[in-house]
This record gives sequence, C-alpha cells and structure tokens, in this order.
Amino acid sequence: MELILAVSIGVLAGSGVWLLMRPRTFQVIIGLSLLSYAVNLFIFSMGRFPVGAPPVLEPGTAGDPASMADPVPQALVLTAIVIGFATTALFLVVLLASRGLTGGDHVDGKGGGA
Amino acid sequence: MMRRLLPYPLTSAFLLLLWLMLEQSLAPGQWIIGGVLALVGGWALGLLEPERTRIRRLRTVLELTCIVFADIARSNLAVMRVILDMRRSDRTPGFVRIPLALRHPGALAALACILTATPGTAWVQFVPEDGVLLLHILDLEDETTWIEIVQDRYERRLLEIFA
Amino acid sequence: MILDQAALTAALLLPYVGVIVVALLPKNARNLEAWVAGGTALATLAMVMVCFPAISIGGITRLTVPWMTERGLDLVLRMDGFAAVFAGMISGIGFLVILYARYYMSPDDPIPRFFCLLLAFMGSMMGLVLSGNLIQIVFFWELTSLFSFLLIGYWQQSAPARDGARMALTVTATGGLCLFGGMLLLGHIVGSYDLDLVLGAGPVVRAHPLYLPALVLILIGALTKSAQFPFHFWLPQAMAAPTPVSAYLHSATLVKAGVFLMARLWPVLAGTDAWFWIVSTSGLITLLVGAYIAIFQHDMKALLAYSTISHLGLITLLLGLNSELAMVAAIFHIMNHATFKSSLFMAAGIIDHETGTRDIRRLSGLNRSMPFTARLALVAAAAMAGVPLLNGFISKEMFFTEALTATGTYSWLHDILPVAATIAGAFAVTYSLRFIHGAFFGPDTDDLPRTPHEPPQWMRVPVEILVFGCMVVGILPAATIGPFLEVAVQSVLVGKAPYYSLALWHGFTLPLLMSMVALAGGVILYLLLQKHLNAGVEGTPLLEPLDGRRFFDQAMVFISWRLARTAERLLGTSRLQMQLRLVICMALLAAAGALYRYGLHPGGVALTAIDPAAAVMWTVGGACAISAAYQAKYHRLAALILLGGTGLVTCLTFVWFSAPDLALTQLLVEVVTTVLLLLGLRWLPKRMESAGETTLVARVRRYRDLAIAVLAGAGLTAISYATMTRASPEGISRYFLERAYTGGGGTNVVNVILVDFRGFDTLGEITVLAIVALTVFALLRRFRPAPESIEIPEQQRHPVRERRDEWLMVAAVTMRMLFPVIGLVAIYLLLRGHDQPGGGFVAGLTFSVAIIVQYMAGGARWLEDRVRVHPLRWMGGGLMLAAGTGLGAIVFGRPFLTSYFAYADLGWLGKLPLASALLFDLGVFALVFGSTVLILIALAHQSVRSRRTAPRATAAVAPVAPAAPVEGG
Amino acid sequence: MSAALLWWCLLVAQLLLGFAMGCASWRMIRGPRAQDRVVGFDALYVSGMLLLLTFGIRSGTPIYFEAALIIALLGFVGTVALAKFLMRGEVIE
Amino acid sequence: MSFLLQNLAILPILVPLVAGAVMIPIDDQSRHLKAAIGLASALGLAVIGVLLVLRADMAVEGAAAITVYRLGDWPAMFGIVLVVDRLSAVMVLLTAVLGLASLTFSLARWQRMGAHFDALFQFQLMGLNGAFLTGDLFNLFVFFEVLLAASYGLALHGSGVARVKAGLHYIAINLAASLLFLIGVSLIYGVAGTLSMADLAARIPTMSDAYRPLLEAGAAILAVAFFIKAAAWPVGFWLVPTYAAASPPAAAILSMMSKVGVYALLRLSLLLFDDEAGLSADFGDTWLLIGGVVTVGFGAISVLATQDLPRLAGACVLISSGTLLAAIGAGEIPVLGGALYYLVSSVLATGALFLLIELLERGRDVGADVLAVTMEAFGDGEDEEEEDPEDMEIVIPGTLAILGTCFLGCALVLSGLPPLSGFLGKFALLSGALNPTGTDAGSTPPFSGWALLIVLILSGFATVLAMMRAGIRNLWATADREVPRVGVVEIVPILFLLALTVALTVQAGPAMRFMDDASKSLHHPRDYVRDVLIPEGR
Amino acid sequence: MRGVADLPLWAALPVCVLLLAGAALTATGALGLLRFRSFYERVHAPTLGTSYGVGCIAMASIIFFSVLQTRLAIHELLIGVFIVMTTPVTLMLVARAALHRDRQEGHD
Ligand code: NA
Ligand code: NA
Repeated sequence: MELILAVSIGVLAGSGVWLLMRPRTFQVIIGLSLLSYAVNLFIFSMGRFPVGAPPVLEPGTAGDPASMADPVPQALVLTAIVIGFATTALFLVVLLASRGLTGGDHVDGKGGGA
Repeated sequence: MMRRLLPYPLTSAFLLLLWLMLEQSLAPGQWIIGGVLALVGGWALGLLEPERTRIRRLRTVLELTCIVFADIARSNLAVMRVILDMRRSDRTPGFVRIPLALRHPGALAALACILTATPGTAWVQFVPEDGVLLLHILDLEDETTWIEIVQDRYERRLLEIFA
Repeated sequence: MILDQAALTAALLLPYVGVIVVALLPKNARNLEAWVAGGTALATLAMVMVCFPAISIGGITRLTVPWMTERGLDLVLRMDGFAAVFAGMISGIGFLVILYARYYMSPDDPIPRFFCLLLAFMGSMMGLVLSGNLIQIVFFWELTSLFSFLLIGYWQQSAPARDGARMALTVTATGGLCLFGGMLLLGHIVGSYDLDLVLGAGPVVRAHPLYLPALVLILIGALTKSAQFPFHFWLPQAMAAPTPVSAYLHSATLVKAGVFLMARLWPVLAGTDAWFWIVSTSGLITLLVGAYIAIFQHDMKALLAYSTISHLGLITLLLGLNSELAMVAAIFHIMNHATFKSSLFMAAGIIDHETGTRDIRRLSGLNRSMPFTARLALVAAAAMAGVPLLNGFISKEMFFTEALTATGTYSWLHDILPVAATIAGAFAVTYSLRFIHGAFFGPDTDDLPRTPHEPPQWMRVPVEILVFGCMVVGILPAATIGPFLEVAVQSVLVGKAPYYSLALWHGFTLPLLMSMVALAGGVILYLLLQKHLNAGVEGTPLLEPLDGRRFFDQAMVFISWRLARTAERLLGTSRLQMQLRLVICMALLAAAGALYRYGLHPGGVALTAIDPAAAVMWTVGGACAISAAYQAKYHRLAALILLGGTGLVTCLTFVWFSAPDLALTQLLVEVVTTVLLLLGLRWLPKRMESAGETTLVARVRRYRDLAIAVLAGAGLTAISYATMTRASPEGISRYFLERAYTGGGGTNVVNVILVDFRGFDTLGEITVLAIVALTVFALLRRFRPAPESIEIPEQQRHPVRERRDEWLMVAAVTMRMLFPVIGLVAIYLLLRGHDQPGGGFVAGLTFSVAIIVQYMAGGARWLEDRVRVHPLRWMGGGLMLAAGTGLGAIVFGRPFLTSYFAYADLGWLGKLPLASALLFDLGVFALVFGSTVLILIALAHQSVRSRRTAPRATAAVAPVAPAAPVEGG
Repeated sequence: MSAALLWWCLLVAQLLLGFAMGCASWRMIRGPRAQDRVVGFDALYVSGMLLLLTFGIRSGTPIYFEAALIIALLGFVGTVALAKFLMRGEVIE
Repeated sequence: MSFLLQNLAILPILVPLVAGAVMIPIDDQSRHLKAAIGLASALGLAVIGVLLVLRADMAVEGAAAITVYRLGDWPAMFGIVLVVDRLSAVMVLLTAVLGLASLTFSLARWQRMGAHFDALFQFQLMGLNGAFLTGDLFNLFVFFEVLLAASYGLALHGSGVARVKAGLHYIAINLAASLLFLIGVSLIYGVAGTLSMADLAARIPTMSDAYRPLLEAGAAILAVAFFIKAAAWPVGFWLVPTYAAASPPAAAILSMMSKVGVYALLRLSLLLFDDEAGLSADFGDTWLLIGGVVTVGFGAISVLATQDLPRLAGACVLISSGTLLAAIGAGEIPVLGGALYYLVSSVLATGALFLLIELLERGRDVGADVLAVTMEAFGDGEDEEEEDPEDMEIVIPGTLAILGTCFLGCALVLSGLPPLSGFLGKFALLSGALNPTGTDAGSTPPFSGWALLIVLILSGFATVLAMMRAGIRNLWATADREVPRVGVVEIVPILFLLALTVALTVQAGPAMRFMDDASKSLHHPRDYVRDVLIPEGR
Repeated sequence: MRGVADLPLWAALPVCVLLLAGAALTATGALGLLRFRSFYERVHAPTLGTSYGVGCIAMASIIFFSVLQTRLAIHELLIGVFIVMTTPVTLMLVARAALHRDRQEGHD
C-alpha cells in the first residue's frame, strides 16, 4: 500500500510538473492543481498508515496514538487545501486578466490569439 | 399569517425531517433547532419565488411511488441485459416525441426524476410552448407504447397530484 | 587642550554649518551667500590657526568621538603638522576661491547650490586631512569624490559637464572602493583602524603576507584621486566645471588628496621595492606624459589641467623614491603647486570671463587690455616653470637633487631619473611659455566674443594674494614657509626628519645646471614648436592613439552595456517556463544533494498489504492525472474534467486513510474549483489542434521536460516511500489526541487542532482567503476581456433558430428546491464540526455552493433581484468574529485565542455545548462563505458586464452582433 | 463466518465499484466528445460515492457518511456547470 | 498598560488584522475613513515596534532577552508561540516604519487606483509581522501565504499590462515555491514529529540516523523555497519585473518582502543547524555563501544592464538579498551583526527609492495610459474611480532639488558610499568578515571574508555606475522638463525614510551594538530553545 | 466501536446480497458507458447505478449500521433521496446540451 500511495504521489507530481513547464496559462493552472493534490497527499503520507482509524474520539476519552491516525498532518493538509483553493482562484483571475490585456494565453504574454 | 410564517409547509416539513435524520436524534432540542431551521429554510425558498405546490392526493402519490419502483426494477434488469448482451441486434435506440398536458414545473420535475431514474429512458428536451417532450429510448420497439406509458402511467397521476 | 579640541571640532564642523546656512538662504541673496561662505572659510582657517601653536611644538591634537566602537571605528579628529598645513591650505585657498567665485559666477546660475557644494567639499577635505582613523579617511575620501562630482556637473545642462562629472566619479569612486578594501586589509594587518596605531606598525605591515594586496588597493585609490598614470584621463574632462571649482579642486585640494594619503601612510607602506616600483613608475610616466601633452593643449584650462597632472606626477615620483629628503621635497612642492596653480586657474578664469574664450589660438595681446592680470599670470606661470626667485624653483631644485641622489635597490630607473627630470622641466617651461605668450602677447585681436578689459578689482585680489605668496616663498623660503614645512615634515616622518636646507642659493651645483638646461631647453622647444602650435592642430603628436578617455569610454560601454547585457541574457531569463524549470531543478538538486551524503534507503517498517480496490482506484486517479496533463493544451474542458477525476480519487484516498474532514473539504473545494475554472474558461482563446509538425528543437525540449517531470515525480515517490516505511517519530501528536477532549472540548481532534491548538493557523488561512477574494475583486474591476471573447459565446451565437426554449426550467425547479436543503446541510456541518467531521470551512463552502447553484439556475440578474448576498460584509464580519473570539480571551487575562468551553445543561432539552471555538468556527464559516461567493460572483459578473458593453465594443469588429435573449429560467 | 463472508463480499463489491470507476474514467479520457466526458465524470462521482459507502461498512464506522452525503447532494453541481458550459458557453449568465 | 505590555507580542499581528477586517466592508467612497484607520494602525505598529525593540534589548549582558507568547495558552511545543527576540523585534519595527511611509505616500493618489488597497495593505503588514514573530514552522508557512497573497494583491494594484504580466510570473513562481515549502515542512514533521522551531532544534542533535537524511532533504527543499522568496540566483528572476511593475507604495513595502526569505533562512539555519546539531551542524552554510555571492553578482550585472529606474531599484534589492545570504553563509557573529545593520539600511533605502522613482518619472507613466483606455471601454460608471489629484497634493517649492537630494541619498545608501548608513553597513559587514574573531593582529581572513570583500566592492562599483547614470539621465539631462507635481504627503515619507538612515548613521554605535547582540544570541540558539520550551501554559 | 466481525449472520446475508447487487448494477452501468456506441445510448448507462445501485448499497449500509448499533440508522436514505433528486438535473442538462451541440453542427 505504501508503494501505491507513493507512486500515486509521484504520478500526480510528475504530471503537474510537466504541465508547469508548458507555455499556456491554462496548462500551468491545471499543473498547479495537480501538484497541489500531490503535495497534499504527500503531507498526508507523512502521517504514515492509519487505515480505518480516524482521529475522532469518543466523548470524554483521550485518544490512543497507537490506534489512531496522526491528526497533525490532516490539519496541515486542511490548511493547505484552503490556501491552494484560494491561490488557484487568484491565479485564474490573473491569467484571465493577462489574457485580456495581452490578447493571448501564453505565459509570457506574447502572441495574439495564437 | 400562517402563510407568511410557513410559506412552503411541505418543504419545511421535509427540512425538519432532514434535520432529524441527519442528527439521528429525536431529542426535544433537535426538534427545536430543526423547527427553526425548517422555518428559515421555508423563507429562504420564498425568496426564490417558486410556484406554489399543493399536493392533493396522498393515495395517488403512494400508488405512483409503487409503480415507479416496480418500473425501475424492471428497467434495471432490462438495461442490464442489453448491456451484458451486446450481440443482440434487434435493439433500436431512438428518440420519441411525447405531447404532454402537464405544465406545472414541479410536476415536470417529478416526471423528469421518474424518467431519469428509470434506466432506458432519458429526458432530452421539453418545449413548454407546445408541451412536447423529447425522450431518448434505449430500446425503442414501438413509439406509441412509450407515449402511452408516459402519458397514462405517469402524467395522468401527476396531473392528479399537482392539480 | 580643551580649546584645541574645540577649535579642531569647529574646523571640521564649520563648513557644514555653512552649508546649512547657505541652503536656507533665499535664492537671490547672492552677496549674503558669498559672505556667509567666505566667512565660514575664514573662520575655519582661524580655527586651524588656533590649533597650530600646540602642534608646532610637535604635538598632536586628538579628539575621539565614539561612533561604531565595536568595530574599531570612532570619529577621531587628529591634527598634526602635516594635517594642519593641509587644513590651512584647504581653508585658506577655499576662502580665496569663494571670493573669486562671487564675481566669477553668473547671476543666472543657482548660486546657493554652488556655495553649498563648495563648502561641503571643503568640509570633506577637512575631514579627510583631520582623520585619525583609516575608515574615517575612506569616509571623507568618498565624500570628496561625491562633492567634486556634483561640482563638476554643476552646469548640468551642458553635456561635457555631465560627461566630465561622470568620468571623474567613476574613476575616483572606484578608486575609493579599492582604497576601502585596502584600508580594511591594512586594519586587519595592524589589528586596528586607528591611524596612530597604524603609523606605528610599519615593520609589521611591511612584513605581512597581505601587505602587497593592501598596498595595491590603497595605491589604486591614491593614484586615481591624484590623476596619476594610467588613471590621469579624468582630470582634463573635469575642466567642464566652473573655473573656481577647477582652481580649488583640481589644483589645491581634491587631487592633492591622493598624494596626501601616500605621504600620510608613507611611514607604514613605503620603503619596499613594491612601493618604489609602483609609485615612482607611475609618477615618472605621469610627470613626462602630462607635461608633454600640456604643451599641445589649446584650451588654457586643459593646459593647466595637464600641467597639474604632471606636477602631481612629480610629487608622486618624489614620494616613490623611498627617501626622507624626497618626502620633504614632495611636501614642499605640494604647497607651492597649490599656490601657483590656483592663481593660474583664476587667471585663466578671468580671461575666460572677460573675453568669452579660453582658446590660446584665438587669444592674443591681452597684455595690453588687461595688463595687471597679465603681470600676475606671468609671475605665476614663471613659478610653474621653475624660474628662480619663485617658489616653484626651490622645490624643483630639491627634486633635481633627489633625482640625482636617489638611493635604494639600484635599478635602471635610477639611471634615467636625472634625464627624465630635466626633460620634464623643459616641458614645463615650454607650456608655461605657451600659456603666457599665447594669451598675453602677440598682436591685438578683435576676434573675441567680448571686448577684453580688466576684471572687477575684488576678483583679482585672490590672484594677487596667491602670486604674492609665490614670490615671498621664492625669495625668503626659510623665513616664510620654513616653519610650516618643518612641522609638516616632522609629523609625517614621525621624528625621523632629515637635515635639509631651504635656501635660494646652494652654489653652482648639478641641480642648478639641470635647471638652466631645462629653462633653455624649454624655450628652444617652444620656439621649435611654434609652427606646429600655430597651425592649431588638435591632439598630441605621437600620443594620439593613447587616448585614455577613449579607452575609458569604450571600456565603460563594454562593461555596462555589452558585457552586462550579454551576461544578463545568458545568466537570466524573463520566460516563465524557464524560471519554473529552474525552480524545479533546483529543488531536485537540493534534495538530491542533501540525500547524497547519506544515501536514501527504504525504512524497516513492515509494509501494509495492498488493497486491490485502492489499487484500482489509484490506477484511475493516475490515468486521469496523466491524461489531464496530455489534454490540457488542446482540450481544456477535458483536462478540467479529468482534473476533477483526480480530485475525487484524492478525496477517496483521504477517506481510505482515516481523514473524513479532509475528504469533505477536498470534495467541496473540488466542486467549487470546477465551477470557478469553468467560469474562467469562457475568456480563454479558442485553441485548435494544429497538425503542423514539431521541430526537432521543440521535440528535444519536450523530452527534456518529460525527463524533469519524471525525475520530480520519482523523487517525491522516493521520499514519501522512505518516510512511510520508517516508524513515526514520537512527536507532538500524542498530546493532541490525549488533550483534544479534556483540554479542547471536542472529539474531532482535527477540528480541535484547527480551531484551538493551532487556531492561529486557521486565522491566518482565512485571512489568505479574504485577501485573495479582495484581490480578485479588485482585479476584475479592471478586467478587460480580449476583443474576440467579448462577444456572445459561440454556443449562443450559432444560427440555430430555436423556439423559445426554457431548457433550464425543469432543472431549475429541483435546483431551487435544493437551496434550503443545501443550506440546512451546511448548518449541520457547521454545528457538529467540533465533535464530528465538518466545521466552519466545509460549511462555508457548502453554503456558498447553495448560492452558486441558484446563480446557475436563474442567472445573475434574476437572482440578484431576489437575493442579495453582501459578500464583503460576510467577510468583514467573519474575520472580526474570529479575531474577536481570540480577543475575548485577552479581555479575560489569558493569551490570544485561549479557548473556553462548557456544556450547559438545559434540562429536558438536552445539553448545549458552549465553546468559544464554535464562535471562532462561525467566523470561519462567514468568511469562507463571503470570500467564495465574492470570487465566483465577481467572475460571473464579467459576462454580464461585458455583454452590456459588447455592442459598443464589437461594433467596430462586426457590424451585426446578435444579442440573444439571455434570461434563463 | 459472517465476518469472512462480509469481508469477501465487500472486496468483490469494492472491486466491482472500482471497475465501474475505471469504465467511467475511460469515458472521461477517451471522449470522444465533451458530453461523453461529462457523463463519465458524473458516473465516476456516483461510483466513488458508493465506494465510500462500502468503505464505511468495511471500517464499521459511520464517520464517512458525510462525505458520501456531500457527493450525493453536491456532486451534481460540477456536472451541471459543465453541461451549462457546453450548452451556453458560460456557467452563470 | 500592563495589559497591553502583556500582549505586546501579538499586537503587531492583531492590530493590522483588525484594521483590515474593519475596512473590508467599508465602501470605497469613504477613503478618508479608510486612510485614517490605516494610518492609525501603522502608527500604532510603529509604537509597538519601538516598544518591542526596547523590551528585546532590555536583557542583561549575556542572557537572551526572549519574550514568548503562547497562543491559546498551550505549551510551546504543542501550540503556536510567538517569539520576540532582537531580530524579530527589529524586523517588526522596520516593517512598521516602511508601512507607515508607503501608506502615507499612497494617500496622494495610489490609494484610489484600485479597490481594497487599504485592507490589502494592512494584511500585508500582518503577514510580514506574523512571519517575523512566529516560532512555528507551519505557522511560518501560513504567514508566508498571508504576506504573499497580500503582495499579489498589492503588486497587481492598479492593474495594467506590465503589472499583470509580471504578476502572473510572480504568482506562478511563488505558488511553486509555496508547494516546495509545504513539502519541506511536512517532510521535517514526518521525521521529527514536531513543528515548533525550538522543539525541532532540541530534537535535531539527538535525532536517529534513520531520519537524518530525510530531515536534511526537507531542510534543503525548504531552503530552495526560501531562496526563491529571497530572489537568489537562479530562482529569483521574478523579482525585478514584479517590483518594477508594481505601484510605488506596493513596491516599497515589497522591498521588505524579499527580506522575509532571508529572515527565514537566517532564523532556521542558525537555530536548527548550529554547532551542536550533531551531524547536521552548519548544514547548508556553504550553499548560502555561494548562493549569496552569485546572487550579488547577478544583481550587479542587472544593475548595470538596465536603463530603467524601477528595474534598477529591483536589481538593488537583488544585491542586498545576495549580500545578506552570503553574510549568513559566512557563519560568523560579527558578519551577521554587520549584515543586520546593512539589512535595515538597505531596506529603508530601497523603500525610499521605490517611492521616489514614481515622482521622478511622473508624467510619463505608460501603465497609466493603458489604464485610461481600460476604463473607457469598460467603465462601469459607479465602480470606476479617478478623481482629480486633490487636496493632498500641495506643490512644494524646490521640488527638483529635494527630489535630487533624495535620489542622491538613496543612491549613496545603496551603493555603500559615505556618508549614510550604507557605507557603515558595508564596513561593519566587511570588518566582521575580515576579522571574525575581533580586531587582533596576525590572523588571516577566512575564505568567506575574501568572497564578501570582493563581491561587495564589485557590486558597489556596479551600483555607483548605474546610480550615477540613472541620476544623470533623470535629474540632470532633462533640464527642460517640467517640474513634476509632487505633494507634501509624497515627499515626507521619503524624507522620513532617509532621515532614518541618517539616524542610523549618527547612532551607529548603539545600533551596531544592538545588531551584534542580536547576532550573538542568534548564534547561541540553545538559549532560545531553553526559553521557548519552558513548560508553561495549561 | 464495534466492527464487521460483530455482525450476526442473519444480518450479514442480506447485507452481502445487497452490496453485491448494488455494486453489480453500478458496474454493469459503467460497462454500458464503455460499450454503447452513441452518446444518447451512453446517457442511459449510469442510471443503473443511480437508481437501484445506490438503493441497494444504501440499504446494505442501513441494515449493517442498524444492527451494529442496535438502533435504526436510516440516514443513508438521504443519500438515495439526494441522488434521485440531482441525477435528473445533470443527465437532462447533459443530454440537452448534446442535442444542442449536434444541432449546431447540423445533424438535426
Ligand atoms: Na473541520
Ligand atoms: Na549555520
């Protein structure tokens, strides 16, 4: 299972990195999104392997770290997801503004509709 | 007064039920919270000004429900067979136009739910001007059968309910 | 002692006080400004004189003001004899120059600036000579460069002034930087920057391995400042400055700073072969070349400038000879040169002022129209030529003596020295003759811009005083300048001053013969050159190709343009692709580099069994990701959909590995992002898959990128695999699991972390969201779509004439029904978040989806007629609520964000959880809702807005812009 | 006994649902037209949601219910937006 | 009062947060209200900054003067803490000063060039302060995002082709950097099990060998992220175009931004990889030195290669970043002390320069033309704003002379020429680098000393050349230009910043002592660790 | 928390059957998505999953949790309700959009 998750992270990251290096703004934004997934999973994987052990307590008890997923990476991923969402929105609007002002969708703002 | 307070009693009731099911609790506190939320939900819906819906005959509702469940079950099997046995060549998919008398949006939505939930029929277009519904049928043996099924089995009952 | 120190301080500060006073005076108060400036200079001179008695008996007046004491940099004012002589020269000649400038400068010039800069320069020179700390010397050194730059460029509207200033600063400031480095090294060698300590550490310094680098750096500084070969070329260009500036800076002060420094550090640095070779070679070449070039100048000021270079070369040469007597001669000549050269510049200025030209070829016979000035110039020029009975003669005699007796490691330089000295003397006679004869003698001319006549009396006074000085010193050296020279020499050589005699007549000696030969030779040379000079040819014979200025300009152009731009192009990039590529590669290299040291091996924890369903799931996710990467260029919609697929699989993974909160959040973000990207997709240009063949270069580039991408993916895989196969370290998470309920009052540990343990993160995170929403809003207000996407989308434009088709009607019924339902679910998620999966963020997103669905069902106009969301209020309110919850704790005397919770027992109604965290979460909810709606709706409104303006904007493009009915639902 | 039975059934069911996801994603990847992808996307969401439910059964906790509920309730929003985009060229008019 | 003092550490974050939050719903019409709130907040921040500096400096000789603020009253290891030491205090003060100046400057016209400028500005201050104060690695990420998000907004403030084009690059690269940041932080968490910087520093010396390679890989990836933010070569090409395109008040505050990356590297490298960090001691120092030197080199090239004033200022930021990186890499107490002094002076000067440039170039702003076209085509009537430059703009006499003097001041500081603090900063840095063990005779300077000496002298040379060229072209060679209309509120902030560099020069002794003390305590991180991890809180 | 092992056989049987039936229906539907040749045919395929596919699995879940927690846990019904409400919206709109696109391209 570790291998599957690790490979998945790698595949997502590789796809994202590939897109990141492409010349069209839309490719970049999709690449950033894919990379975000990869990074979120990566952060998540730092909590190791807790199948079926969500960090939700029974009222009035203390949780047992041995039988529960590490909640910290989860909290970190949550923050990362939110921030990723925000920055995706921002990047989208900036790429639209760039598209509007330069007439093209090249990352360097060159070219007309091509 | 009552109408101001509770413009959409059915919706509000549904919301209350929804709340209780979500909380999985019948505690008095949940009734109160659910009730308040249901009221507020009704007003919120009122902002969007949907057409008011009065459901008349509960018996017809029940009847229709049973019919639909049965139809869906049958269609499920039929479509499953179609998919698993692709070599069958006598299947002719196609469009069928069905004139409808139904105009109430809520009723139309209900019909859409029924037809979509039933495998084998797909709602494609409805033109309110002349009331023609365009359906796509996976296994169209006979157009008129389908027209009858829709008109007699579903539309008639919906007309009754949403009178 | 106190009085001396006070006077010393005043001597340094007075010029700067003067600067401030002059700067505050009104623009038109020309006389007042001159008075203030002149008064300041005189007062400064007076202060120097006050200090002198104590110094004349061999004392040193020191005053230390703490500055950056930790680094050995204090403001040390230190006056010894040498410094006093220089200070007197600076302030005295400064006063004369100010007096002269009062009459020289035109009323149209910005006078306050002139006097300000002049006084500031005087202050910097004072600071330089009175410094008792190496770094302080550099400090004032660079200040002199700076103010001389500003003074040379005083007439900033003239291109030569700008160019001259630029060149002067380039050379001298660069030299200053080298000097800085040299001084730092010297300080390092000595272990202190204090001048007295440094002066006492000569043997240590000369024996140190860093002596040579320090020496070279310091000498570069000194030689550039004193315009010594090969850095001599800037000085003539500086003649674009007003003549008083030339008289002051380029004769008496600025250029003397270099020789001052060499003399100052002579006890420390001199006495080695390196010193001898560098300094005396440079001096000798400068002496000869400067004098030679001076002969061929037609501009009086240029002639004087080259002669200055030559005389400075002489001084440098003397300093380079490693002999105490030569040092005496050098100091003496510094003084003499200051007097006669400034008077000559002033005379040239008077001529320029009264005739309108300085061109020796045009000037002629001024002896008749301005006889008094002519006499003065004649005397000064004679001093420059080294004619007996004038001061220049005596120091030149001393020079010749030194040239003959120079000792040290024997070298060929010693052989040619007497000859070279005589030749240089002859050249000096020649150019002096040319200066005098060319301008004042010969026939009258009426070819001048102005009719020449004597200048105002007060303009001549400074010249008179200086020339008087030349004569007095020349006749009675021992009685006049003797004591001062003695004090200076004693202080420089720290008590090791040799015997020397300041007399006019030493009998018939070899030096006298050399003087005579030089005088005669100079006259003969002048006569021989008559034809050439009268022809008025520009340029210097033989040295034409050695134009330092041209080299300099070319070098500058090369360095600052061609080299820098090429380097910037090669070493930098403005392309985003390359930048991102570099970012990725650097990250890869950094991680690989760090791992290289240890190697990376999988850890020892037993692997978890593979779950086939998860494997299938992830095959799907990976396929979606790769296809999205493949399709993103031509099939944007497909890429978007595939991205959603990957997102879903990610979300399922979160569930798989026990993170329900993450799954919820990811899911909602997924939904909102899809809508968001679709809203944006409308504005992107159409992209058709071109069948054109790709070039080889493009293909290679793609393979390179592919390799990088594969490496990046593999790297991340390796790291995460290595970590996952290592046991979890005993970290902080145990605490959270144990304390979440007892300390934080919630059972959903993740939520408790988010709103309590690490609520501060969440506060920051929602601020990010708010910021982004505001930015998006601001940016979209100025949004200008591309012309071709302003039009109605293709889908609505195509000539399919349909009957009025309420295609959304049926769907809209359901979508509207869902409005309260989704809202209810949102509140459900909000309220339970502290104990179960959910929470403010998820709830806020859900609530915003409820609104977005209505926007999609009814259209913006329709919905906003009925429901108006005020996103900004939600955002502001939410943020304030979240921050306010934290502030509440402060009110109760606890740190910010300290949480409070209790379960209120409401009897039969059940228990009501009361937690400050819920309030905080409510703030999160409001903010997330407001921000998401603001972003999405602002984007959606662009369609509405551009549609409103579309007919106007497209009118020029297409005559018919069909406006389809837009009301849906 | 019941545990083993349930375990096997869950495995088969999850594999079947995984297969369903695979088919749906195939449609998303291959198209051929945008509407095919959208339909595939919708089917992927439903299959994923069902997978979640089976996973809830497998782990014996109801804690994943909300995630499934959210897919059921809001999964359609993305699809509707896509459909609207296909139809009208913009999502919100 | 004690109430305020007790919570002094949180105020630099809280004050701008509340000010920004209050401003969000306020209508853009009520600019004066927003300006008042913003100025009040900035002034308050300046006062708080002064108090923090005073408090941080109060400690007795030797003892670290560290204030720890436990958010949520959780123990430091588990909750997030704010840590005020000399370094963070001085950074907060610097931020406040720069913020005050740019905000005042913006009142003349830039405040009106786009929506929500004031709120974004406050959030920018909040993000900067948070990044300087936090003692938690992930919280550092969050505040990085806050300040970056705000900087995106400010960099794009006013829109226009140049800004949007540069902004797109800026955002794309910083998003990539943020992802690297996340990878680094989470990897460190994955092997160290903690996020608190102090706790991390306590764990590293005894860390098991199984974890160490991954820890160092995480730190290396994190360092790349910080290198990007610090605009080091070859990952810093975004800086010059972005800063050059940004509106002046934004650029001025952004000049603080690149220092955040430097700050993070400084803080973490010294805290986590000190001499006691076992195998990881001095991890990455060489690369910091190399990166810094190369960055200064590239900055010097850029300085020479540009004709354009804003780009020139941006290149100066590069040089200053590189210098600081190299100084950190040198790893000596006196070098760092000098570097901190240099940092303060160069930030003040670049801030002033960015503000000044717009005044010098006023009247030929290409961006403004584009803006006008945009508004014409898509003016929405009620939501576009372009009032006349009004009351704020009182034309002052001698404008050109004042501008010239200001430019001269900036140029002097940036090129390290006397008499302003730039020279002293370079001197302090270099004397420290050449005499790391004090000014006792006989030792040979270390390699880093030579590197710094050469690099600083060459970059000084380049800056002098470029500044001189620019000054001549913009102030001298344009005799017939019309005098730009400059308001008092625009010139006062510039003079204020330059006055501070003068104060820094005059008070070089105390300032340097403070910086050396800061450097000393940074090089003895065990005190920091001990003070932060004191078991307090609930 | 009690888990899979605690379920009595009488409850496990219907749960198993329902699970398998639901999953099989959904899988068949997805297969149809793969195998049908025209778009309008493919639209039908997912409805297998969205009708009784969801129904069966939700019912399995209801039985499972009700027995396990010894109380009626019927909230899974909501999933069914929501699916039934929302699927028509999507499929209707997608089919309509496809029709529109086909007509635009002249296949009317
Ligand atoms: Na939550
Ligand atoms: Na270190």
